[in-house]
Amino acid sequence: MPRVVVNVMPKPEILDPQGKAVTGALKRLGFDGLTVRQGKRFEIEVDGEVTPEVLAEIGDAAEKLLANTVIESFDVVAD
Amino acid sequence: MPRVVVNVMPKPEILDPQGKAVTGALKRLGFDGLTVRQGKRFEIEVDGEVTPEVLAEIGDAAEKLLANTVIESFDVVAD
Amino acid sequence: MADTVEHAAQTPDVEQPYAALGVKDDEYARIREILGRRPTSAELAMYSVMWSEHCSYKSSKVHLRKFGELSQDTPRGPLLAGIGDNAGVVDIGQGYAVTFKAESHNHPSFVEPYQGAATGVGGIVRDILAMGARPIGVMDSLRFGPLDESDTRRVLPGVVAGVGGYGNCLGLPNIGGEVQFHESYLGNPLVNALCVGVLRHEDLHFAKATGVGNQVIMFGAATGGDGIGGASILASETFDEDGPAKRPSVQVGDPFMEKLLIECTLELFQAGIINGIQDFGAAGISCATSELASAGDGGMFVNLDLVPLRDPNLAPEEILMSESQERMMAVVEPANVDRFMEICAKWDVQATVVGEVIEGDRLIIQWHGETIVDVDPKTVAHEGPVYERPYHRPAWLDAVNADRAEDLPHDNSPEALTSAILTILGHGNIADKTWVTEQYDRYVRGNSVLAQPEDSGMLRIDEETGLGIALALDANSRFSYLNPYLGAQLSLAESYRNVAVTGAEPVAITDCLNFGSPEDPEVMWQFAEAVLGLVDGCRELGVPVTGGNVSLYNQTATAPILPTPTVGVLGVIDNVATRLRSGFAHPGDAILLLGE
Amino acid sequence: MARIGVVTFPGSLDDHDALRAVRLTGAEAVPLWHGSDSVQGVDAIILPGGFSYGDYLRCGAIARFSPVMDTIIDAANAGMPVLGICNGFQLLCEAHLLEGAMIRNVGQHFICRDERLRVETIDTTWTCAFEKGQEITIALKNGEGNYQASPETLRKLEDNDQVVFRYLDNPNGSANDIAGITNERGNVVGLMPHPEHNVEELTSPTLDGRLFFESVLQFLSARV
Ligand SMILES: Nc1ncnc2c1ncn2[C@@H]1O[C@H](COP(=O)(O)OP(=O)(O)O)[C@@H](O)[C@H]1O
Repeated sequence: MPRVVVNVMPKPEILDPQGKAVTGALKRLGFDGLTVRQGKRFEIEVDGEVTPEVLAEIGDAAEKLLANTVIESFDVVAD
Repeated sequence: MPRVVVNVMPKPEILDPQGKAVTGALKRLGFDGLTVRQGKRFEIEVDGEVTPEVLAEIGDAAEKLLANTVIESFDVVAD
Repeated sequence: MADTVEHAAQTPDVEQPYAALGVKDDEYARIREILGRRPTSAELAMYSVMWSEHCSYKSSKVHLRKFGELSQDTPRGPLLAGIGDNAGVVDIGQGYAVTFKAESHNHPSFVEPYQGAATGVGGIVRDILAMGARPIGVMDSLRFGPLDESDTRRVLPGVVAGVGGYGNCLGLPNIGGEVQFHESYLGNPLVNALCVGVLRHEDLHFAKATGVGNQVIMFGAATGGDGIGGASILASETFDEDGPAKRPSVQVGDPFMEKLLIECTLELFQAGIINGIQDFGAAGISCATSELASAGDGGMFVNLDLVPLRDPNLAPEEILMSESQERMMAVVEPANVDRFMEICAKWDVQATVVGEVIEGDRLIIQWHGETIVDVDPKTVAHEGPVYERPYHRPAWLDAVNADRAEDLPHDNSPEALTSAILTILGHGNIADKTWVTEQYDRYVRGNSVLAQPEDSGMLRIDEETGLGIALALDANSRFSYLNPYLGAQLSLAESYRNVAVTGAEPVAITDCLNFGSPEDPEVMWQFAEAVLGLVDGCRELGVPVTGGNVSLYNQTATAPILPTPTVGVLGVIDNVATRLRSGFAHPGDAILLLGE
Repeated sequence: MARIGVVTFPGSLDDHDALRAVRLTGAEAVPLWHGSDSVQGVDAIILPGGFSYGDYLRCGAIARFSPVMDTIIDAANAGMPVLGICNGFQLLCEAHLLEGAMIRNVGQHFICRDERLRVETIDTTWTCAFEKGQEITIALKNGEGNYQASPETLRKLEDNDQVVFRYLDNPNGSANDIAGITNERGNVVGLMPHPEHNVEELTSPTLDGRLFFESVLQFLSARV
C-alpha cells in the first residue's frame, strides 16, 4: 500500500531530555562520540494514490495533530 | 555534522495503541483514509566520518538499546 | 564585543532598547541614577527582569505589606521563616517543620499546556527544596474555559498530563486540588501548583551568600536559551548583525533531571556543606545571583564564561536571563567543594564553580575577561519600583449584585426540579473529577493518609508518632467577582474548614492571587479588597500568611479573568490515625447539621 | 532474619515504600544501589516502581544496563527470588528475565486507581502465601502498563501457568488481561500494580499487598 512518512523532531533550540538520556546511556555502554536527538516517526498508509494533494493533506494533518509546532518541527516524505 | 538516522517501529503483529489513537483522531479531524503507525526516530550526530564501521556500531547500539526487538524492528540509514 | 562597564561609562548617549524590555522611562532613569552611568546591556537585562511585575511585585507590594502586619505566630508557635523567604516555614512540633507554597504558571500553560504546567510544578518544587526541605507532596488548582470549547479541549488535557507527568516522575503524591470552568478563563487558563516539604528544624537553609572566599556553584541542567525573548533584543544589538539565533519561546521540563537534583541537593544538605542556596526562578542567573548576594554579608563575583551552556551561541545577556529549568545555585566553603562535586557526581548532576563571595557589596559579573555587570545587588533584587496604582470600586458591581437568583423564574414542579438537579450535577464545576485525578499518583511515598476524593489531603510525617499535616487549596472566583473582600474570605474559610474537618488544626496559609491587569483601576480594586479580606480573615482565625504568589495581567484583550484568590491552608494533626474521612462511615450513626 | 534488597536506580520512586513493606512484614530491608555490582548477600531482591532514567526511550530500557543488573541477572538465573514492580517489571522484561514487553496504555493516559486482580498461580516465590483464584485489590499507577507479547509467547505463558495475575477489569489493554507473569522457574515475578502500597490500613484500602512479602518469607524459611 502507498505510504507516506512524517518525521517529527524536537526543534533544535528546544531541550530534548529523552535524547540527552539516550546519549548518556550510549556513552555508558561504550558507544562513544554519538549525540542523539529523539523524535517520532509516523508511517501513514494511504487509501489510494499518493498525489500532491494527499501529501498536502498529510502536511496539514501533521501541522494540526502529529506535531506540536510550538516545540517540534516536521517533514513529510512519500515513501 | 555527519548524521545517521535510526527508525524504530512497532512490529506489525504488535498492538500500536498510539498509532490507533492517532488514526482515530485524524478521522475525527476529517482526514479520511489514513492509517497510522507510530514509532521513534533517532537522529544521531557522529563525531567523525560515517564509515561502514560506524554504521555497524550504530546498528549494534540500536539492537542493544534503541529498539526492544521483542516488539520493535529498526533500520539504520546514513542521512 | 561585549558592552562592558567601562564602555558604558564612556558612551552615555547610546540608545538602549529598554522600552522593548518592558522598562518604563522613569524606571530607566532610575537605573541610570543608581549606577551613575547608563547600564550595560547585561545590567539592563538584569534590571528589566528583576524589576518586572512578576519578580518585583511592583503593583502588589503596597497591598501585600498588610500580610506582614499580621502576627507571625501560628497556633503552634512562631514561624521559622515567613514572607520574604523563598517559602514560609512552620514549626509542627517534634522537631519537624513544614514549608509550603503555591505558584502560578498561567501564561506558559496557555501557550504550551503540557510543558507550561509541567515546568510550573518543577519551579515550585525547587522553591521548597531550596529551603532545605524534602518535597513530599503537590496539589494543583486549575481553571479553564467552558468544557465544550475547542480550546479547552486543547488546554485541559495538556495541563493535566503536564501536572501529572512532572509530579508523578518526581515521586510526589498529588493530594488534592481543584478544577473549575468559566468563560473568563478561556483565553487565560489558571495553573496554580502547590508543593509542601518537610525538614528538621536544624536543616533550615536560607538563600544568602556569606563568607568571603566561599565558592558559588551552579548545579543541575545546563543553561539554554529558554524564555529569553526580551534578552534577544539586547543580544542582537550588541552581537549579531543577522539578528539573534532562534530562541525557544517555551521551556521544556526534564523531571528526571529534577528528581536527581532533589536527591542530590538533599544529600548535600545532609553532608552539611551548603552555606547558602537558591533555586533558579523566573529570572535565572540574574535572580539567583542578585538575591543571594543581597541577602548575604559580602559581594559576589561571577565569571559567566564558566556557566555550562546547552547552546554555545548564547550572548551574556541571554545567559543572565535564561529561564532554563532544573538548575540551582549554592554557596560553599572552598574546603567543601571537592565533597560537593563528589555528591553531584554520584547523582550524575553537573556542577560548576562559577564565582565566589568577595569583599564589599558589589555584584560583579565578567565575560571574556571584561566586566559587564557591576551593581549593588540590592538595587536589582529589592529596590525595584513600587507603584501605588489607582483603584476604584467598579460601577457595574451594584447591578451585578442586584441581579439575584431569587428573581429568576421558579418552577417547583418535580420535573423541573429533577432537570435542574441534573443540569447542576452535570456541570463541569460539580461533576466527578476522576478523569483528572486518575492521572495523578496519590500513593507514592506511602504516606498519603487522605487524598482524592477527600476535601483535603493529609500526609503522615512521622511513622512512629503518627504526626501529620493536612492541606487544602481552594478559591471561589464567582464570589470574589461579586465581592472580592468576602470572596477571598470565603476561599479562606472553605480551605480552612476543609482542613479542620479532617481533625487537623489549621495553622498557616499561603496564597496565589490571580487577577487581571493592575493598570485597570477596577481590577486593582478587586486585588486590594481581596488582600484586605484575607488579612482580616487571617486575623480573625489567628493564622499567619507564610508567603504566596501574585499573578497579574490574566486577561484576554481587555477582559480580565474573574478575580481568583487561591488559598492554601496547612493543618497539623498529632496522630494521623485519628483522622476523619468525609462520607458516612457507619450505618446507624446520627447525622447532625451544624450552623444556621 | 531474611534480608531483602531493594534497588534504587536514578529515578526510582517507590523504593522507600518497598523497603517499608519489607520491614513491616518482619524482614530486614537492605537498600541496594544501581551503580554497585554487589547485592550484599541478600536473600531476595525487589526492583521497585518509579521512572528510572525518566522512563525516557522505553521504561526500564536504560536502567537495564546498570552495573547491579548483571549481578541480579546471574542471581535470578541461579534461583534467587526477584520481584519487579511496575518499572521493575518493565526492567525485568528489558533484561529478558521475563518475556514480553510493556507499551503505552490503550487510553493514552497515566492511570492511578485501585485495581482488582485474580491470583492465577501460587506456584511462585512471591505468591505462595495466596490462594489460587483469590481476588485481591492492589494500587495500579502507570502510563505504559499495557503488556504485550507475540502470540507464541502468550500461548507458552498460558500453557506453562506463568500468568500470575490477571486484571478483572483490564485498565490498559494488556494482552489476555495479564497484570503479572513469572519465569519458568517461578522465582522471578513481575507485575504492574504496586503491592508495596497495600500494606498499611492508614494509607490504603486493602492489605492485600502484604501477602507478596509474606510469600517470599515463607518460601525462604521453607528453603533454609
Ligand atoms: N500573595 C502573596 N501573599 C503573601 N506573600 C506573598 C504573596 N506573593 C508573594 N509573596 C511573598 O513575597 C516574596 C517574594 O515572592 P516570590 O518572588 O514569589 O519568590 P520567588 O523568588 O520564588 O518568585 C515571597 O516571600 C512570597 O512568599
